[in-house]
Amino acid sequence: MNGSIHLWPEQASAYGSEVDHLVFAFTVLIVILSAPVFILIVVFAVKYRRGKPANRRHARNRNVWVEVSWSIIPFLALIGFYVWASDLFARLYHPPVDALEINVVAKQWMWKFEHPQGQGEINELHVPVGEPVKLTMASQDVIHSLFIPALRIKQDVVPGRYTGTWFTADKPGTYRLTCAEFCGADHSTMGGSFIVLSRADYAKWLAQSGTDMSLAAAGAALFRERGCSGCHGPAATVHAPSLAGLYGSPVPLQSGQVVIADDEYIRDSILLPQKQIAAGYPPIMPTFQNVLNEEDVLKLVAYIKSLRTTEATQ
Amino acid sequence: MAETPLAARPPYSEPRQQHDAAMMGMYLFLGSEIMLFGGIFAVAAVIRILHPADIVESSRALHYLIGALNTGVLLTSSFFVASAVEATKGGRRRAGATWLAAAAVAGLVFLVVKGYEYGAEYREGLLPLPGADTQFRTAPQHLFMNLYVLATGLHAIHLLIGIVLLSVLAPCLAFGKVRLPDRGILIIAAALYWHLVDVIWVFIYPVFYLAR
Amino acid sequence: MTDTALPQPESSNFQNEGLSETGTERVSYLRAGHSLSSWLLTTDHKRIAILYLIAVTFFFFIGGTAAALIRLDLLTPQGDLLTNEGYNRAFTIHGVIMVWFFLIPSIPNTFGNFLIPLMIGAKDLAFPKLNLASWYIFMAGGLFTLFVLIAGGVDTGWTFYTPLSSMFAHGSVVLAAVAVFIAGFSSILTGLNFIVTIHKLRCPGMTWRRLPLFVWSIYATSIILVLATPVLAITLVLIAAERLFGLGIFDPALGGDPLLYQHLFWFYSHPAVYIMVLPALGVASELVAAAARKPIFGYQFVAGSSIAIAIIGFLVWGHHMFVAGQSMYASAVFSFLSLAVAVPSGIKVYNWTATLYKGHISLDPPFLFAMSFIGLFTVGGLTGLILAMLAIDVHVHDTYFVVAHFHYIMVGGTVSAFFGALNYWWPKMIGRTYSLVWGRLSAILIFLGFNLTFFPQFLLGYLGMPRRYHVYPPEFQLLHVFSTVGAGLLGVAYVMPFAYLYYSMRYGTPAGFNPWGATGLEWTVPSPPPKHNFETIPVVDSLPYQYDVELEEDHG
Amino acid sequence: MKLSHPLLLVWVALMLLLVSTVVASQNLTGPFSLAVNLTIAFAKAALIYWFYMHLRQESGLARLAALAAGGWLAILFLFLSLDYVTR
Repeated sequence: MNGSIHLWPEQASAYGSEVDHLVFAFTVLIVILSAPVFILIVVFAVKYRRGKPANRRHARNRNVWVEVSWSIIPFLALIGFYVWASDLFARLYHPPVDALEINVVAKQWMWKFEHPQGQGEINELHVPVGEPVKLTMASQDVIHSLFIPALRIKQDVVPGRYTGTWFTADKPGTYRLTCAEFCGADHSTMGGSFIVLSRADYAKWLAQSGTDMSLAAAGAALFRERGCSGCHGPAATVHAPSLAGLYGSPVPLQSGQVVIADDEYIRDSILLPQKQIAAGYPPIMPTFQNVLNEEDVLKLVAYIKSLRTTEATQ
Repeated sequence: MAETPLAARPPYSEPRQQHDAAMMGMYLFLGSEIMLFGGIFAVAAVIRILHPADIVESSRALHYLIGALNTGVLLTSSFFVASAVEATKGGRRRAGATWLAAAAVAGLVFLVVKGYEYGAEYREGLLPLPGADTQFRTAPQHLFMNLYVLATGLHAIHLLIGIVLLSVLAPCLAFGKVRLPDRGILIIAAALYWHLVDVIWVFIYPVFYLAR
Repeated sequence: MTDTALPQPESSNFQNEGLSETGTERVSYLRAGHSLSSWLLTTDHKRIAILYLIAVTFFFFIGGTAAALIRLDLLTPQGDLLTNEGYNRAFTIHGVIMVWFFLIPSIPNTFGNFLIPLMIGAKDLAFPKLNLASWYIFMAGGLFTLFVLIAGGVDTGWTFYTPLSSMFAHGSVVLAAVAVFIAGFSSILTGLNFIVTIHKLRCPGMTWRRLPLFVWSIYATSIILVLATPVLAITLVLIAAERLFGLGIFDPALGGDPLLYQHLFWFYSHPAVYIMVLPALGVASELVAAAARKPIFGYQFVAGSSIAIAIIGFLVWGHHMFVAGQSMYASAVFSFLSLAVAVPSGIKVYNWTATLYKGHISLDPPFLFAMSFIGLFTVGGLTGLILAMLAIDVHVHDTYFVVAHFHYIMVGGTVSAFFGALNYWWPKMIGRTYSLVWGRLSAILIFLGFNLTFFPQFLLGYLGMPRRYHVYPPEFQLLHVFSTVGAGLLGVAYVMPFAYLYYSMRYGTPAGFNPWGATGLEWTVPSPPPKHNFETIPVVDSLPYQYDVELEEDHG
Repeated sequence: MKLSHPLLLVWVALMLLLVSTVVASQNLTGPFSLAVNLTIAFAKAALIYWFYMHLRQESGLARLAALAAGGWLAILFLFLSLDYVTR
């Protein structure tokens, strides 16, 4: 048995400490709200115990104003905390644009992480300290949930779409990383380490974990291999939209809507091509549902994203 | 006491109370049926939000005129059943039984037409049966047809129960097995069930056949 | 028959009434037939209540055995007792049995069945045969479920999340879905029966403002039973169909959405939490008034809050999905509405506390259970608020914090209220008194054992121990050991009431009409009540809980 | 077999609604078509409930019991679409 007893989890980000502050403050509120109940029950049970003489003359058995006030006042206090908590929460949905993008693929029962330059790792996630990191997550089978207690963040990884979260770790060290959504027989073993390195160490680690090519380059290879370039390439005869500069730009759809081409849009266009048909193009693209796995799709997305930057520099 | 026609059974003290309780119980039961089908409609709503174009394309492939015919048949059967209740309330056993039988026949007509429609859909490759040649190109279109079969199938099961119910009650009513007026509640309750099955179809029809 | 001689020399009132049988000899419902068929074919709501009591007790111990297995296994970080698969099956058995076959039917189907006609002055429920039928459906569903869970094995957890359940799990998911589906019908029929009974069979003078608060809470519960359970039924049908035929509704590769399952499931299962706890709140209201010998403070607010909880309970299911990939805006709305549930719950707790003020407080077993209920329910409710806070939920979601929270509500709340009700109405049901000393002892032990079991789990959860973990990091072991020790104590304490109550059936002294000196129509009939409850239908002419109190002059 | 006129009138109205929903669906598209067709479905359901299912004669209480499910279903649809539309 491990002798030391921990009562508070380690904490490795500014966001995490803000969550802790919220928890502390909120705990104070609920103690204030509940202490009278606990204390008074005991006091009354002693003071007015049956058979014990006491002054029991009291007012009528209802008082609307008292009742309204003890329902409304705690609620108003709660609303303040609601705003605080929701504001913190909303931040998780707005990663900084310059964040380091790491792809996560979950499958029964392992985590795969892919860094932009192509370094992949399993059940370990190395990140640089002080730099925002954005995770784009996909699941190969069931719902998983990436949980890093030291960062106080958790996000389910849902098959069929991308979910994401982001963080800035500010304390080098090794922390726990686990799956929090029940995912089958070996759910409890699906975890590993979350390792925060200094920038220099991170660069060293990247260099050590040598790789043939970056994600975008791997995507480009797939793009040719799987025949995407036959239609979407510059020399194609088929009437298919060009993908250069697509990422992040608005796409008018056949239905009249306009959507922004984000990761999710590109993913759906590959796997469920009929879902959102670009205006002016016939719906002839076949689905790649059974051909590509989530890692392949993420590579293709990385490649199409990289076309944005090449476009911009030209 | 028990011999008088309008006696309340325990735990009731008066017939009106017993009647009201039965009606209320029946309405609540029907409410639970609405929630049951509500789950399917919720799924239909969600896949429509997720894949609007696919759903419209699948829906266009359905035989909306056969659907319209069947809607007409069911609405007419509802009229028959309502007339049966009216006749029963007036103590006219033969008329009531005839209306009930007519409604049951209309229900059968619905099922026959539906069966014919399923057959036509099978031949056209619309039904998502294993091994069937499917004419749909995308997964969501398939999904829509799956849901269509589930919804119409569940509805058909409900209708079948209704047909059995009416077929049993009609002779009972005709030959005096149902004591009037106090046991007339049986006819009223069965009629309520029938109407509800009808109402559910009234929503199935536009949601599945008329998505445009 | 109310006994209002105050103050009492002893806190126990058991000796008061003795064998006061009035005038005509009427056969009690227990003696109205002794054959097995007189029980199995009965339409008497009281006998059906006893049948339910036996059934839910059976399921309680089955679910409890699974819980014991889980706690023993978690003594060591490597989980040496069970395999991963075995552990998953154990917590699935625990969850499914406890939720659908103990918590949901426990108070409504036993005490609701027994007490509602007595409390509103009726001879029986509105549809007695339907009532018996729903017991059989319940038993069929329950035994089938038990068979499937033990013989077939299901390892999805009681939540059956897709696509794990629909595509990946190996166990008998389809059969389990069918079994729970069957049991659902029992819920619907029981709820329907209660609603109609409460509307149509109240005795003359029993207006809505004179209804006992227990009846109000069962009414609110029944609304949820009738309107939410069918959604569970169709969801289970979809799961089974998905697994058998691959419909694709929850399969993203076929255009479906796994989160849709969670929406449909929690649309039922969150209100189901209120199915489990609302009856307990009703029991607590009855017990607090009887304990203090005072009218409930703010009757209207307490009654209205039950209805408010039932309605708002339907608007908050999305708080189970804050990290599931639900829209951020939906999460914000659900979070806000979840806070709103705190208002009616808070009203109840504060009003109970105010009821105790200047009362004549008895510390007999049922009242000890009631007070521990208030404490544990308060902790459970307030930690629920912590979970409703978006940013905090992101951290503690799916951890032991959640496990601790809902056990405070379900076990600390509902099970305490169940034992409170059992101790309070036992003399009425069986007509015998039991040992107050043993009763007090078990109430105290349950309270202590419970807190020792579940309080450490709050800490574990915030530390980051995910739920449904068979193998866990060694640094969490100490808190797990505390929890297991507490569970052992709790297990022993849970057996005690059944032992002394069983003993009382043989050796207890006759209870008399009204051993606690309480108000309410159920205490005006003999214990145990005769077959048709009331010789003549009573007429009510006053508000409930009219205990003698010393009022100050009303200044207006 | 004497025809009861109010019931017959309701039947005629239902048939007219059926024709109009078919016509509408062939001429409208998109959300507007859905809205019109659902409105017509609700109108039909209302006629059946009000006349055929005796809500006209029942007390307010029974009406509430009959319609409660509709209200609860509206909750389900409202919050479901809240999630899916804003996701």
